[in-house]
Amino acid sequence: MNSDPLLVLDRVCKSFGPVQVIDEVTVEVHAGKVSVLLGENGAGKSTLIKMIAGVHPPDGGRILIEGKEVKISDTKSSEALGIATIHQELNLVPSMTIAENITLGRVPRRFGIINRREMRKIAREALDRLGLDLHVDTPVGNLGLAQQQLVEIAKALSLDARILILDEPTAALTTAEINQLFDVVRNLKAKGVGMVFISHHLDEIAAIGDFVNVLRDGQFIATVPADTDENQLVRLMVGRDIDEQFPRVRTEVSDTPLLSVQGLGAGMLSDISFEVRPGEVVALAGLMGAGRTELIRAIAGADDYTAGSVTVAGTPLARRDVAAATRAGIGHVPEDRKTQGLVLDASVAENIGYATMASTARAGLVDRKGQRKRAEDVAARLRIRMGSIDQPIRSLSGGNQQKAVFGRWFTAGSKVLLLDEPTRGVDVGAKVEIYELINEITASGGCVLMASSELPEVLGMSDRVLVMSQGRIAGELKTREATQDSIMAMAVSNVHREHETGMNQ
Amino acid sequence: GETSAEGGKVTMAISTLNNPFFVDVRDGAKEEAAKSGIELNVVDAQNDSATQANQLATAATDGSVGVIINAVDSDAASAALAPVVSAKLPIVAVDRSVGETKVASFVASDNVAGGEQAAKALAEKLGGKGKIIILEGVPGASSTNERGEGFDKGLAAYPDIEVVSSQPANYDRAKALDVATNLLQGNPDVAGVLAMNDEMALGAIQALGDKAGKSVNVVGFDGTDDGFKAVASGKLLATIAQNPAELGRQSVQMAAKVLNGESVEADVAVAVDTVNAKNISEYTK
Amino acid sequence: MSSVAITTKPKGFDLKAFLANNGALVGLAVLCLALFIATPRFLTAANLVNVGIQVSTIAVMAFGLTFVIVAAGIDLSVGSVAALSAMVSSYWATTANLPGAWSIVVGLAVGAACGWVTGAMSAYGKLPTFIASLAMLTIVRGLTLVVSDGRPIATSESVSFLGSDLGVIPVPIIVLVLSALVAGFVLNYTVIGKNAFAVGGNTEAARLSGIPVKRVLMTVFIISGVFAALSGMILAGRLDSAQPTLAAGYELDAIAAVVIGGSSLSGGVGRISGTLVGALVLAVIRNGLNLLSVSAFWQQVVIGLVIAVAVGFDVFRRKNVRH
Amino acid sequence: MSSVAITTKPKGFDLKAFLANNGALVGLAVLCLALFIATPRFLTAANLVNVGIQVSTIAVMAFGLTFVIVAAGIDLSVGSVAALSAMVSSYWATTANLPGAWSIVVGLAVGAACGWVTGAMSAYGKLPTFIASLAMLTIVRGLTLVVSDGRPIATSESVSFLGSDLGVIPVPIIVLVLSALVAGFVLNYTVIGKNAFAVGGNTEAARLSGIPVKRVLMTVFIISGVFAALSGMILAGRLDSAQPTLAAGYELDAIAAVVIGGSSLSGGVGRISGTLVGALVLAVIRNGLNLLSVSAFWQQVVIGLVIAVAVGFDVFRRKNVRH
Ligand SMILES: Nc1ncnc2c1ncn2[C@@H]1O[C@H](COP(=O)(O)OP(=O)(O)OP(=O)(O)O)[C@@H](O)[C@H]1O
Ligand SMILES: Nc1ncnc2c1ncn2[C@@H]1O[C@H](COP(=O)(O)OP(=O)(O)OP(=O)(O)O)[C@@H](O)[C@H]1O
Ligand SMILES: O[C@@H]1[C@H](O)[C@H](O)CO[C@H]1O
Ligand SMILES: [Mg+2]
Ligand SMILES: [Mg+2]
Repeated sequence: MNSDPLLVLDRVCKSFGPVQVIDEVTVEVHAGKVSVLLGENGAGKSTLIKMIAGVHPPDGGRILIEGKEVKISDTKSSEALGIATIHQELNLVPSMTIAENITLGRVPRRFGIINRREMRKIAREALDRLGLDLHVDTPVGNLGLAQQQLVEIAKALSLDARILILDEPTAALTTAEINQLFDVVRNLKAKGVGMVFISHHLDEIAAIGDFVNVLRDGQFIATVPADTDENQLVRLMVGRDIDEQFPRVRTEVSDTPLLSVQGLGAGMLSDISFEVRPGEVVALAGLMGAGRTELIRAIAGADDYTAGSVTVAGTPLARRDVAAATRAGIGHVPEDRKTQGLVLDASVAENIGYATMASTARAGLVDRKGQRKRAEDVAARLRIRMGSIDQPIRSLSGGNQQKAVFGRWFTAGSKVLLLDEPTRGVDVGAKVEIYELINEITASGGCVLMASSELPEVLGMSDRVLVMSQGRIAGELKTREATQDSIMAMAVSNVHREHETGMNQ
Repeated sequence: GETSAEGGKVTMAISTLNNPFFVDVRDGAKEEAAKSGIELNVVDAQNDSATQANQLATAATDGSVGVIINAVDSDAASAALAPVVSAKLPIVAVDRSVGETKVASFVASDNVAGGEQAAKALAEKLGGKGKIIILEGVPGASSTNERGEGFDKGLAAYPDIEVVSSQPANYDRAKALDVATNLLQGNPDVAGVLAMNDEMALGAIQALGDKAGKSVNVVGFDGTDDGFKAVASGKLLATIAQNPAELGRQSVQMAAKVLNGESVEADVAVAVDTVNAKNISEYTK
Repeated sequence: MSSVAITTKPKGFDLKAFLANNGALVGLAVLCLALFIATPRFLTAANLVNVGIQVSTIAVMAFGLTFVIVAAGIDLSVGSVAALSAMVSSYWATTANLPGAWSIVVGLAVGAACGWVTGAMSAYGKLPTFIASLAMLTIVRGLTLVVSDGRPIATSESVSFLGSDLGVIPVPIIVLVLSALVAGFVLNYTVIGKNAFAVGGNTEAARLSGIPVKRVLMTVFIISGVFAALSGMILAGRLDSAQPTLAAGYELDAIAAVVIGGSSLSGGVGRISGTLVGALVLAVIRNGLNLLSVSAFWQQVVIGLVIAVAVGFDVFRRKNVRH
Repeated sequence: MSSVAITTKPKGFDLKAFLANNGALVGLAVLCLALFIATPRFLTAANLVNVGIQVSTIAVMAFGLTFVIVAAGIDLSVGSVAALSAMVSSYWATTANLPGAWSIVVGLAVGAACGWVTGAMSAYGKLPTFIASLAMLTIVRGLTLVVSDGRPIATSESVSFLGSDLGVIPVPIIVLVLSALVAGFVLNYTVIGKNAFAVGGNTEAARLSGIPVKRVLMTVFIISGVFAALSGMILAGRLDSAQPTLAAGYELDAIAAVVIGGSSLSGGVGRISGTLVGALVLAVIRNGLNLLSVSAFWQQVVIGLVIAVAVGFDVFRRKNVRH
C-alpha cells in the first residue's frame, strides 16, 4: 500500500433519490495488487465499482487516476482510461455469438464495415486465456449460466486493461473454473494490473486478495490485510459475531420417503432415481452443467420430462404442472431469483403471497387481509429486512430477496423444498439465516433437496450428497463420510465414458 | 373485338364493399352478369388506390377479357389502369371517373348536379338563410370533390346561407356521429346539415336527436334503404337518390356490348332524383 | 440503510406523491381548465354529457384492454371484435329474427369467443400477442363483412337501448360507470386480476409460483373481448345500426387511453381509473378542438402531440420519483 | 458436455438445419407450388412481374422496419411517413414548382426527418417506441392532410419514374432489389447493423459495453423513415399521384412481413432476406386469392389466418430446434 496508487476513490458519495447509498468512501487500487471489497448485501459494493465503470458517476468526492483527477461520465471514458469491468449481473447479448459478445462495443472495423476474421481472432485469444474450449460462433444464449459468466470474464480480459474490476465473478462458478480464473488473476498481478475483487466467499479473499476494504451500510469501516482472520472480517462486515457458518441441526429421519424420483429422463438427464425422507437435507453436487438445475426444474414441474415419475408422499405428480406440484407440497427456490423467482416491481407482500393467493381465495376474491397478515408474519419470522411489506421487492438486498422467495413456500406450507443454489450471491450473515430456515423445514418434518456448487455448503448443511455427472447420478455419499475430494472425484468419474452419448442429443 | 361476352371473365374493381352503396352496385352487376353469361370477378380495394392498382395489374394478366372499374381516386386510377390499357382490354368506368384514361363507357350519376340539387333542397327549406354545416366524404375521393363543387354551385344562389364548418367524416356513419355532435356543440344555432351521403346524414340525425327534422334539417345523398326510411319518418329532409343497382347493371351491359363488338355510348348518365316527403312513396314499396 | 428511508411513511396527505401517482389526472384537470378559459361552451351540462357519451365507447373498450396490457400483452383486435359482436347481435335479432332480448348476450358471447381464440393463439400457439391479435384484427373484420355482406344491419331494441337515454341520463354513461366499477373490482380484488399483474410483471416467476399462466392469458383476452363487444354494441346502439366499418382503427385510441392512464406496455402496471382518465383526456381534447373549430387535419396533429406529451410526462415523472 | 456438443460443426449441407432456419422460405415455396397446381395463370411471367411490383412497396417499407425491430423497437408510423414523403415531394415539384429532379431527395429527407423525431422521442424522451411511433402515425398523417389540403397531388416526373418501367423491367422491382442489397449489407456487415442487434438483444449490456444506445435508436428510426419514404414514392409513382390516404394501414402489413420473415418483436433477431420472404408470402397470397376469385371478404379472413399460421409455424419450429 506504500506505492502510489493507480486509482483512488476519494471520499466519494452517491445517492439514489433521498437514499444515500455511498457516504464518503475512500478506496485505493494499486498496481499488481488485488483490492477486495467486502460487505453485506446492499452495503454498496456494486454501486462503488459502478462509479469507476462510468455507470453511476459519484455525486460527491473525486476519482484520481495516477494522482490526476478524472471524470468518468460513461462506460466509454472508463474504458479509455484502461479500466475493464466485470459486472455482477451478466451483460451479454444472448442472441449474439461469443465472438460478437467479446467484441461488443469495439468491433474491429474499417470505414464502419466489420472485420469478422479479426473479431473471431480476438475472441479466440480471449477464450484461450481462460482455457475455454468453446466455439466462438456459438450463440451465448445456448450456454449455461457458468459458461456465460466465463465469457463475460473473457470479454473483460480481452480489453488488456491496467485496472480490472471483478464484481462477484465467482458466484456462478464451480471450484475448477474458480481456480482457472485465479491463475489468470495471479498472472495479471505479475504484469502489474491493479484489481478490485468482490466476493461473498471469504476463503477466496485469502487466496488472491492483498488487502480488504470493508463497507457497511454505505460507509467505509476499515482496510485490513487479506490474511486477516475470517471471524475478524465477519465482525467488521456485519458488526457482530457469527457463531457458526453452517449451523445444521440434524433431525430424526423417518423411513417412508417424502419425495421419490424414479427413472427420470429428460433432455440430458437419464435414469435418475432417488428418495428424500422427512427431516433430511440431500445435496446435489456436480460440475458446471451436470444437470442439477434441469433435475430440480423437472421435479418442480417447471419443465417436462420424457421418462420416469415423481412422487410426493406416495402421490404421483403430473408432469410439467407447477400448480399440481405446489398443491402436493413442493416449493421451488429457482436458480436465478431475479428472472425466475420474483416479480421485481411487485411488493414484498405480493411476492410472498403468489403461491397461496388462489388457495386462500374465496369465490375468486383475494383474501387481501389474510394474505397481508401471512406475509407480515413470515417476513418477521425470516427476519426479512425491509422498510415496509408494501415496498417493491426490487429495493431489497439480494439476500433479503432470496429470503422472500423462501417465505413464499413457508406460507404455502411446503413440505418438500427444492433449492437451486440457495445462497448464490448472498452475504455470510444472510446465508446463516437461510441455513436456519432449512433447519426449520426439516425440524417440522419436511425435507430439502439442495443443488449447490459450494462444496463447503454441501458438506456443512446436507445429510446425504448425490453427485451428478453428465445428466446421471454418478454416486451417493453420506455427508459425514464425504470430503471435497471424494465429491469431486465422483463428479468427474464418468465424464469420458458418457462423452459420446452426451453429444448426440 | 374477336372475343364475345359469353363465358368470358370480367373483373370488377370496386373501391370498397364496406359501404352499402357499393354492395348494391355489385349486386346489380352480378344480376346482369348472370343474365348475359359473364363470369364476374369482383375485387375490393378497401378504399386504397394502391391496392386497386395491384388488383388491376392482376386483372390485366389473369385472363380477364374486360375490366369494370369503380375508382378509389379518379386521378390515381389513370396510372393504375395502365397495365389494363396495354393489355388492350376494354374498360368501363362506373360511379367515378378515371382521369385521362380512355374508357369504352362511363356509367355514372352526375355528382355535381346532385350536389347542386341537395344544396337547393336544403336552402329552400331554410328560406334562403341560416347557418349550416357540411359533412364531407373520404378526403381525396372524386365524389367528395364533385359533390363539394355541386354544393358550392347550389349555395351560390343563396348568399345568406353561411357554412360555419365543413369537415370530413369519411362517408362513415359512426364518424359522422362524433363529428356532427362536436360541430353542433361549437355551433348550437345551426339550422341545417348537408351530408355527402346518407350514412353520414344518418349519423348527424343521431347526433341531433329530437331536433332532427324539426329545428335542424338534414339532407343526404345516395338513396339507401335506411335513407329512405329516414325521409319517410321525417327525420331526413331529402336525399339525392342515385340508383346504385342500376349503375352496376348498366356497367355490365356496356361491358357485354363492347365485348360482343357492339357500339356503346361514351357516357351513360343514370338519373339522380331528389327524394323528399312528397315523392317518397314512389321509392318505398 | 435503505430501510430507513423507506420506513418513512407519509404523514397526512402527501400532495407530491398524489400528483406523482396521478399524472394523467392532473393533465386532464389542466386541459379542462384551459378549455374552460378558452370557450364558455365547454363547461355546459350539455357539452359534458356529450363528452361522457363520446368517451364511453373508447373507455369501455380500453377497460378490457387494460387487463391484457397489465398481463404484458397487447390486443389489436378490439376494434374488429366490437364490430363483429355488434353485427352478429343485430343479425341475430334483425336478420335471423331470433329473440331480441338475447341479442346483447349473443354479442357478448361473440366477444368472449374472439378473445378465447386470440388467447389460445398466444397461450397455446405461443404467438406473440401482437401477432395473434393482429391476425384477429383482419380475420374478425373479414367475418364482420361476411356476416353483413357489407351492409349495415339495424340493431335490436335491446342493443338500441344501450345507445339511448334513460330519463336525462344517457345509457352509454351508465354502462360506462358500471363497466368501470366491475373492471376495477375484478382487476384489484380478484385472483384473476392479481394473476394478470403477476404474469405481466414476470411470467416465469409467476409460472414457477404455480400461477396457471396460460389460463391467465386466456382470461385476460376473453375479458378484453367481452368489453370490446359491449363497446361495439353501445356504438351500434347509438347509431341504431351495426356498421361493417364500425370501430375500425379504434384499437389505437384504446391503447393510447390505457397508456396515457399510466399502464406500462411492458406489463405488471395498470389501473382502471387511469384508463378512464386516459380516455377522457383524448375525448376532451377532441371535443375541445372541435369547440375551438380547429381544422380536422390539424386535430390529428394535435392529438398525436398530446399522446406523446402525456406519456412523456408520465415517464419523466416516474423516473423522478423512483430515484 | 455442452462445450463438446457446441463445438461440433455441421459437416456438409445440413438440410434439417436449413429448413429450420428458413421456415418462411419453405412456406413460400409450398404456397407457390399450391398456386401453381391450382391455376395455370400463377406461373406466367406477366403474373410474376405483377407480384414483384406489388411486393415492392411493402417490402421496401419492411426493410427499414426490420432495423427498428431488430433493435427491439416498433415503428407504427411507416405508413404515414410514406404518405407525407410522397406528398411533400409532389408538393415540392408540382405545387411549389421547385426543381423536380430534387423531389426524390426531398422525399427521402422528409422520411429521415420523421424518423429522427420518432427516434428522439424514444431515445431522449424515453417514450416506448410503440407510443412514440403511434403518436407519429397520427401527427404525420395529419401533416399530410394539411400539406395536401385533403386532395391528391400529381407526382413529379422523377417520382413517377419510380413507378414506371425501364424497358421490360419495372422500376419498382429494380428499387426493391437494390434496397434489399443495401439494407442487407448495412444490417449484417456494418457497425450500425451490429449495434442494432446488440441494443435489441440486451440494451443494458450494449450500454455497458460502450455502445451509444441513443444514437443507435436514432439511426434505426432514421433508416426506417428513409425506407418508408422510398416506399411511399414508389407507390405514388405507380399512381402518378400522391394521395392523402396513401399507405394508410400499411404498417400492419409491413410488421407482419418482418415477423413472418423470422424477426422477433423482442429484438435481437432478424434478417433482410427473411423480411423479403415475409413480404412475398403476403403478396403471393393476395395475388393467389385474386386469381382464384376468392371473395373480397373471405380474403381478409384467409390473410389473417396465414399470418397466424406462418408465425405459429416459425415459433413451433424454433422451439423444436432449440431443445
Ligand atoms: N439504481 C438504483 N436505484 C435505487 N437504489 C439503488 C440502485 N442501485 C442500488 N441501489 C441500492 O443501493 C444499495 C447498495 O446496492 P449495491 O448493489 O451497491 O449493494 P452490494 O453491496 O453490491 O450488494 P450485493 O452483495 O447484494 O451485490 C442497495 O440498498 C440498493 O437497493
Ligand atoms: N436451452 C438450452 N439449450 C442448450 N443447452 C442447454 C439449454 N438448457 C440447458 N442447457 C445445457 O444443459 C446443461 C445442464 O444444465 P444445468 O443448468 O442443469 O446444469 P447445472 O448442473 O445446474 O449446472 P450450472 O447451473 O452450474 O450451470 C448445461 O450444460 C447447459 O448448458
Ligand atoms: O357515389 C358514392 C356514394 O355516394 C358513396 O356513399 C360514397 O362514394 C361515392 O362515390
Ligand atoms: Mg453487488
Ligand atoms: Mg444450475
